[in-house]
Amino acid sequence: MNGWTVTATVALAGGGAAAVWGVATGPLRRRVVAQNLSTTLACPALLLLAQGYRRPSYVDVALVLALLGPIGTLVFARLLAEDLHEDPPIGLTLTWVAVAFSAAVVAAVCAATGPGRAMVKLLVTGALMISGSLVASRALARGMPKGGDRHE
Amino acid sequence: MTRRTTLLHALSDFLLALFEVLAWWAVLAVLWLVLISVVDALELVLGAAVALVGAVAARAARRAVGAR
Amino acid sequence: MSRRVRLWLLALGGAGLAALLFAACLELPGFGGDRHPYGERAVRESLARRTANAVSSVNFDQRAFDTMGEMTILFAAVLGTVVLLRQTRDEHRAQPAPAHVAPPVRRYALITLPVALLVGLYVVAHGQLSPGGGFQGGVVAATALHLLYLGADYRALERVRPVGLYEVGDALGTSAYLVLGIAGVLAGTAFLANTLLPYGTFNTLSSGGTVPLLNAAVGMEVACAAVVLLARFLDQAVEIEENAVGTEESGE
Amino acid sequence: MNDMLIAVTLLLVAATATAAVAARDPVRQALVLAVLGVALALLFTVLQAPDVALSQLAVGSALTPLLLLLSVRKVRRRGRRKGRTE
Repeated sequence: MNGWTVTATVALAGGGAAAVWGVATGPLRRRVVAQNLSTTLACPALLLLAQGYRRPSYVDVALVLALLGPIGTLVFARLLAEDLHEDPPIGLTLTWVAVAFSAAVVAAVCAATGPGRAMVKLLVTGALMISGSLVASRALARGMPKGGDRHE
Repeated sequence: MTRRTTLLHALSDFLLALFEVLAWWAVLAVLWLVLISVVDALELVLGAAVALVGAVAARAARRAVGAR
Repeated sequence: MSRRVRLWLLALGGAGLAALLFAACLELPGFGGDRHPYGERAVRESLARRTANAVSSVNFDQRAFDTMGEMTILFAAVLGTVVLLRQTRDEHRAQPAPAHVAPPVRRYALITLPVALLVGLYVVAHGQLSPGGGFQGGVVAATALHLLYLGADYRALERVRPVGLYEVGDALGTSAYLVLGIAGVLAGTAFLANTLLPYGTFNTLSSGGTVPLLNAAVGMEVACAAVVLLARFLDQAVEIEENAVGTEESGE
Repeated sequence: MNDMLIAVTLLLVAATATAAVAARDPVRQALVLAVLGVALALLFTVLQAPDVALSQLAVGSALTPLLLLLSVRKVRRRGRRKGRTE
């Protein structure tokens, strides 16, 4: 019922639909990118919701997603490395768009929170999300050992 | 002479390890301070302990990856 | 019983269940209202015991017995997995070759591992204050360890993960929960009753009586259980191979 | 507006869950399940249940995909070995 939740609704309606479409259809290389995109988008949405509901403790949910979301993408990158080597992912532009959106949301929420430990927590969450998302897309693009766990 | 150098090596290794753990401990303790909402004595004690666990884990992980 | 009779029985039971559920739905409070008979009572009780997170108060105080059942289910499931996925006589272990992960990914894994571990333990410790608790934090902490497999290889993970110790931790966490419950009986009240400790100051770490201790027990149990579970799956997927047909000892 | 937010997240969950049921290949299903976990976490947060959202995130984002993909790898490796010996 305020600007924060309205922004979250719009972002989830647009980005969420794109992520679901991307992950449910098409070749594997697009699906993994869409999976990474979904977490990169959900994290700022959760920060917006925490701010919109005025519940600072909801930031913990975004923090856990910022840590575990990229780990999930790394799982796919690691265990699907063989398939992804033959057919490396494309469409990483969308990931950059989501990262820019994350950065903008973190900046806006920080400005609304004001200086203090709460702001540093938001910045840490944002830094983890952005670096995690970029590293995960790097890992998808031939960043993992090709043979998987080949034996000696 | 050689014994002295090995002793020195052991000492420098120990100091490096101590430095690594202490650096991680400081970073993680600050992170704990950022995460919590109310600061009191119990929080500080628990934060220091948990940060130490994290620091030891960080060094163990780095060594496990480095030694091959 | 013939197939026909069985189908009729199933249809009858299904129709009865559907009718009961429908009748129950008619009596439910409206969607999204801020008044609920159970909610009001639960919140009143949790505030009386100075637990800021009412969900934790329900899970680890008012209905702590249910949580014991859930924890035991996880324990039994992991036990079953350990038995099912053990290395059998016609299988052998093959060491995987060292893997070469891109340097930024490896660096990210090494930096994120302690951070995720700290966040997991933070979530466990603050279950009585903010969203989270033993289960959530335990899973986060266990996942953090496996960054070593994702960012390097299985050998690196094996170096920092003595599975035996985690099995002991799993059992210790489960028994700690039971011991805390029995302590209530010995103190003269009831099993898992929250009367052992003072309730403390609202919204501080030491509030809520036994809730933080039960959270810690569950956190330990869940973290160790997840590590053991994943260890069995990783062993099977990465190391354990069947011996070639006809040879008892494969000499690879 | 809050109703709108609930409607959007509910639709996301419904669409992803349908896609997860429709996927035949376990690998692709694991990908859809990971997204379903995130969508469910959003729905729980919107319905003011952050504890459940945290549980869903903890289990659904990394642990479940890892278990699923490890099982797939084991099955594939066995298939490959069988193919070699025959």
